[in-house]
Amino acid sequence: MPKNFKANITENILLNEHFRLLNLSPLSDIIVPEPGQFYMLRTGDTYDPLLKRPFSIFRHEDNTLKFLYRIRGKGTLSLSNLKSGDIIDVIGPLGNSYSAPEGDFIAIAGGIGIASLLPLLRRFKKRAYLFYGARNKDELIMLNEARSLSKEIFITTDDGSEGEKGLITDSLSDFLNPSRITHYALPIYACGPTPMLKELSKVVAEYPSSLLPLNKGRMGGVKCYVSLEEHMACGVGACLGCVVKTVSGYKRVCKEGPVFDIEEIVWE
Amino acid sequence: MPKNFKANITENILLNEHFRLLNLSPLSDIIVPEPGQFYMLRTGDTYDPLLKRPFSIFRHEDNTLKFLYRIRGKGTLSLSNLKSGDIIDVIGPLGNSYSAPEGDFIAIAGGIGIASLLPLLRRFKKRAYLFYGARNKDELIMLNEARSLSKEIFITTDDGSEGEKGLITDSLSDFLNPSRITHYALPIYACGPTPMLKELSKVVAEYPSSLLPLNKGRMGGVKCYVSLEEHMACGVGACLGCVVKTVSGYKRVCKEGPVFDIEEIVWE
Amino acid sequence: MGIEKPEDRSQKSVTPPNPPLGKGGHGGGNLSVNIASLKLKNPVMTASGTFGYGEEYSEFFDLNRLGAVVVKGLSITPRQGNPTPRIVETPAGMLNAIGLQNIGVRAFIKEKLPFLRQFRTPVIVNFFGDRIDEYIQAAEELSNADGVHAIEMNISCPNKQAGWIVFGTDPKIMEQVVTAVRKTTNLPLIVKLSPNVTDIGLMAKVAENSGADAVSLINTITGMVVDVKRRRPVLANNTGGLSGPAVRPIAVRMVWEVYKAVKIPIIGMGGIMNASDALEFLIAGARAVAVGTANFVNPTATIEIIEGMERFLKEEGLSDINEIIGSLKIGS
Amino acid sequence: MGIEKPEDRSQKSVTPPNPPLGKGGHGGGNLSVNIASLKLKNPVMTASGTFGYGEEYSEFFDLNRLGAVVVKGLSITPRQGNPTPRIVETPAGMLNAIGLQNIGVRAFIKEKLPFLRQFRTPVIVNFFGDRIDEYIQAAEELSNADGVHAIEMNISCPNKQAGWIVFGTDPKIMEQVVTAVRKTTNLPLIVKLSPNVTDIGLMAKVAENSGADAVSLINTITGMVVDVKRRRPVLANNTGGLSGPAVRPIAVRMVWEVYKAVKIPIIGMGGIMNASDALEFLIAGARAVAVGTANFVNPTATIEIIEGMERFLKEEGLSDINEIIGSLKIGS
Ligand SMILES: Cc1cc2nc3c(=O)[nH]c(=O)nc-3n(C[C@H](O)[C@H](O)[C@H](O)COP(=O)(O)OP(=O)(O)OC[C@H]3O[C@@H](n4cnc5c(N)ncnc54)[C@H](O)[C@@H]3O)c2cc1C
Ligand SMILES: Cc1cc2nc3c(=O)[nH]c(=O)nc-3n(C[C@H](O)[C@H](O)[C@H](O)COP(=O)(O)OP(=O)(O)OC[C@H]3O[C@@H](n4cnc5c(N)ncnc54)[C@H](O)[C@@H]3O)c2cc1C
Ligand SMILES: Cc1cc2nc3c(=O)[nH]c(=O)nc-3n(C[C@H](O)[C@H](O)[C@H](O)COP(=O)(O)O)c2cc1C
Ligand SMILES: Cc1cc2nc3c(=O)[nH]c(=O)nc-3n(C[C@H](O)[C@H](O)[C@H](O)COP(=O)(O)O)c2cc1C
Ligand code: FES
Ligand code: FES
Repeated sequence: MPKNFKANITENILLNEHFRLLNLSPLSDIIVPEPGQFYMLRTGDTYDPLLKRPFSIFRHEDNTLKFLYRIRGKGTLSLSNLKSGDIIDVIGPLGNSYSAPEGDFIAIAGGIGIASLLPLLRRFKKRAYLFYGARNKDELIMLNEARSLSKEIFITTDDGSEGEKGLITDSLSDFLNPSRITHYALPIYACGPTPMLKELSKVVAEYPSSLLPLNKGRMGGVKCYVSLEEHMACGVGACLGCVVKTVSGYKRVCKEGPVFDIEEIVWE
Repeated sequence: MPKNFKANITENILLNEHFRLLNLSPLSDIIVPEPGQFYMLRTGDTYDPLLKRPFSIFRHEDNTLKFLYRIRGKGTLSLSNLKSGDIIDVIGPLGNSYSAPEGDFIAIAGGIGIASLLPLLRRFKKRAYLFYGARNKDELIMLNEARSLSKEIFITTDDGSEGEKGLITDSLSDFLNPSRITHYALPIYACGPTPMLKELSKVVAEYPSSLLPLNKGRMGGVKCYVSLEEHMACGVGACLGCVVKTVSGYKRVCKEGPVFDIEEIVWE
Repeated sequence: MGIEKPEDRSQKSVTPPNPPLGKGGHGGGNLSVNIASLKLKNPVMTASGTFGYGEEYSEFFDLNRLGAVVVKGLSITPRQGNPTPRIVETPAGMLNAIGLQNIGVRAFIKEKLPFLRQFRTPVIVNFFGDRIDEYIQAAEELSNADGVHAIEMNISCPNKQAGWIVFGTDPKIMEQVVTAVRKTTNLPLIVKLSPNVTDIGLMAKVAENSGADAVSLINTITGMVVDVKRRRPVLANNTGGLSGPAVRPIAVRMVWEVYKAVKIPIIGMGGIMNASDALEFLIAGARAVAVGTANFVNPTATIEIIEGMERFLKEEGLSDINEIIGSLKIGS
Repeated sequence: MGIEKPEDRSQKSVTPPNPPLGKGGHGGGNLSVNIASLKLKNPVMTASGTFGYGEEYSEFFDLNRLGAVVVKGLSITPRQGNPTPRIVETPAGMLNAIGLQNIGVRAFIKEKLPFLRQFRTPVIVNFFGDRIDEYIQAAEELSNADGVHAIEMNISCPNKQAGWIVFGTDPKIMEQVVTAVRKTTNLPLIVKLSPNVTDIGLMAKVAENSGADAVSLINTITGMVVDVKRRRPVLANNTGGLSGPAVRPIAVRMVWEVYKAVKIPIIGMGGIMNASDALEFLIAGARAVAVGTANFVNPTATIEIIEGMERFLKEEGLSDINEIIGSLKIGS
């Protein structure tokens, strides 16, 4: 089962102005993806755009691969123009995946980051405290499914059009308040824009390790995994284009990641 | 009424494996095209393919511009992927047109050259002796309409799958036989591949001018107009990319042409 | 921190030899820039060879809206140019080998210039020669013509060479020809640089030292496409010049290198398709831009670029396009 | 008429230092070519820096099928490379500024070479240094390693320079470094040329005269993309190297120029995406080709190119790929 294959587009559904759901039916046998893994998708037939684009697996069922994507630039625009019956080239599944949480856990999704986290929530139903933030109500895509899969959901929007107004990391800080001591022993899984993850690293680092039930000598003591984004060319570890600075040097987001222990990352 | 405008694709019909009919509904007022004129069509949204491609007007009715095209390479393939509702950029009508024949005339279409000649046949119904040649039966596109518009039709295919087997110019030579003296005073309008037109120039030149009713001192005496093809970049006369060698130097196919008096052309 | 701005990079002269050419944008922000003594109402011109002598595109928009019109390269005697095919499309670009077909300086002055004189837009005449005396003669006759506002020396055309001499790739030969032309003209003299060189900053410096008032870049990059079936180059001329979006990153880099090397204004070009592309060049240090291949794809590309610049100024809260010229911040 | 074929362009030696590496195509036609003493089962290799150390793409196809594997550029001491962003897409191309991140020659020999030794495919090791002695040291250690079949000197990387010295753009410095490396190795020595030069034929000639067994070209062309909103280059390194289909016409032209200038074999690359593109290079004079950016777009691009070459031979009724190398007909 080679990792590159052709797939038939069965649907490319417009969810709203910004988001689409792409359903692919692979034309050959594929490897079953794990939550957190991603695929490189070719977005058109010509050399402009040239490179494939990375997208997290959003769902795999009935031999269909589903991707939730946001139209951002040239590549995603080109992808959005493809229609049912078109064939595209795909590489995947790629990268590592979220490690399985032992009990309850915290999930933090910033915007389209929800696409990467929902497979985890689906696998471990009703075990996640989900923090879901977006610019506004319209951008809280797949909110119903997210809600139904979570143990508890905390919503924030930049403009307050749904949930709390403000930063997702602020509402996490509240939640991790030392008085609710059980919560901050929970592992955290996060996916979202880099500024959010950077902010998260501060929240995590701030927690006085002495307060933790089991201090494993970790910074702040909270176990936190983040899924990172970088510009990618190959997606398979060959070009060294997608590296991130870690405490042990540059690592490839597409190969050693996309999921990293937050402690490893050197934020710049 | 600027010559560049956007148009809505209303249909992009697959006629058979090789040919499509594109119907455009311009989004602003346009100039009415004459038979023999052409348009530059953008075939996609990205920079690959980059340049617009030239296509003869095949039909203009009910404020719809129709183009008959053959899928050849990257640009026409890209065009064939566009669908109803897509908007494309268009420049035209461009170039000169076929001069109006006074009475009956001869029309010579090689393959997709029929696209350029049909508007002439439609305007001067049942006045053309049409010579229509193609590789095989399947490539004799729009044969029924061509037949119905002609006074008489002569078909040749390379493989003999329809009409005579052989070259269109051979069957023209027969037709222009000195014993049928009225025929070779008729003006000729031709559109097709360059080798065919070059061959045509020989047929035309061979006719002994002494046999002609009215010898105007012309080479061979037969008035013959050919629509030429050249690689084009601008289509409007600015780049000098599309020139053809004439007895009075290089001329631009997109501006002084595409229709030229065959006597003018220096065949190479 | 931005690149240090050499002190006298601003225009050499502020007295235009021609009457002021109309106000800048309508968007409120100022779009006018100066190229030596030439005042342009906006920084957008056409690239030589892609706009004929202006007539063709005047069917599509009012030429008064352009910063300047740059016409097809002229030589003192007419040229018939190369056989066909002269053009071939490449990924996100095209090769051309027109072979400098042109009607000659005198026919231009007599037949084409009167048309261009109708507009309030400066006319920049691109010219070339096979020998230095041909350059001199062309420059002289153009300088005496009414309605030529600046001249642009094409020393970089890869299609035509005088024997083995390529004016634009050898610093010494370039110095000779620019110095010679400088002596024959009082018009603003723009030297158009070839990108087919190791060090374009050096070439720009030579042009500056030889008396150029401005440099323009890039001309096309020499390329070839092979017809695999026929085992022949697709172009009758074998090679041609690459232009279009494919070359843009190279062109932007070269403009930046030249900006660091010289004080005279730069006219940037190479693959500009829209306002954002044009702004890349201005930020990298170009005082004005020229639009070439984009005209073929979209006859009103220049106008859309001007409008896009106006919108950009508004969105960014800037009042003058000159604020962004050379504003590139490097390092971290 | 074709280009005149210099008399001793054919391989210098016919005795391979390694056992013969399997038969050519299955299509019947012979695909094998020789690069100096190196016998390749087909003319398709990977381009340095686009194929890691071979491990990643071995998940996608059998590396035994390749003409050769060329690995990511190595230096004697490991490098951590540039900060991010390191890549940005451009029209029909991409810029990269990886900054020559690599694990170093010794770690490569210890950790990566054993994996590559499993295959019957020659391994060509790309290497570089900041100073001549670093080149020498890397070449020496690589020459002593078991399983390195040829070495490719990267003197053309636009991202790293020793002070202001760019080895690959100054003929004198290039002569020094190539001569020095030539003395230290008996392996086939390939010199990889920079396209950022005025006269690539001259640079190839210098490489040949300094003892290179072959030249490879083109490396990437220096380019820049500006983030208009932030007024900064998109790449952390400011500039990067342009690769992909956008540069192909330039690369083909350069291969043809080099073919006219030297007798040693040429490895052509730059924007090769499919068999037809690869054939353009062979016809223009390349003895073999390398596939770079295409791997990213299509991990099995190399294999499809090999198969396409087999089909081409059959369709054209040719029995040997060597018949088409340098077969370009020019003029009319
Ligand atoms: C592991 C991973 C998983 C992802 N999963 C999803 C997902 O499930 N749904 C979704 O909508 N998006 C996802 N993204 C982001 C998605 O890849 C980008 O939105 C997309 O590549 C943008 O392409 P574009 O051409 O539309 O935008 P461009 O116009 O190219 O750029 C817009 C922005 O997208 C980013 N970008 C551009 N090219 C790349 C590239 N090759 N790699 C990474 N980022 C790039 C840049 O930051 C740029 O500012 C993921 C990214 C990564 C790395
Ligand atoms: C005035 C004129 C009218 C035409 N009318 C029609 C028509 O009504 N229907 C139709 O099917 N075709 C018509 N053509 C031909 C049509 O323009 C080409 O088939 C088309 O441009 C091929 O583009 P491509 O990208 O698919 O092919 P490519 O892969 O680019 O090339 C295939 C072949 O098409 C030719 N070609 C490529 N680009 C151009 C170009 N810019 N200009 C001219 N020829 C080119 C070349 O000879 C090439 O060998 C006309 C051409 C001209 C000049
Ligand atoms: C068809 C064509 C003809 C050209 N003719 C000339 C010319 O006569 N003189 C000149 O200096 N540059 C000429 N150029 C180069 C352009 O002026 C410009 O430098 C180049 O095309 C890069 O810009 P672009 O990518 O926007 O086209 C020509 C370019 C094209 C495409
Ligand atoms: C991401 C990347 C990394 C590269 N690293 C190297 C390198 O380490 N050494 C080298 O000589 N060339 C390097 N190159 C250049 C390629 O080997 C090749 O010369 C160039 O990309 C042109 O070929 P292409 O268009 O097929 O990619 C690199 C290219 C890319 C895209
Ligand atoms: S994208 Fe190439 S190494 Fe990660
Ligand atoms: S296509 Fe540009 S002049 Fe005819």
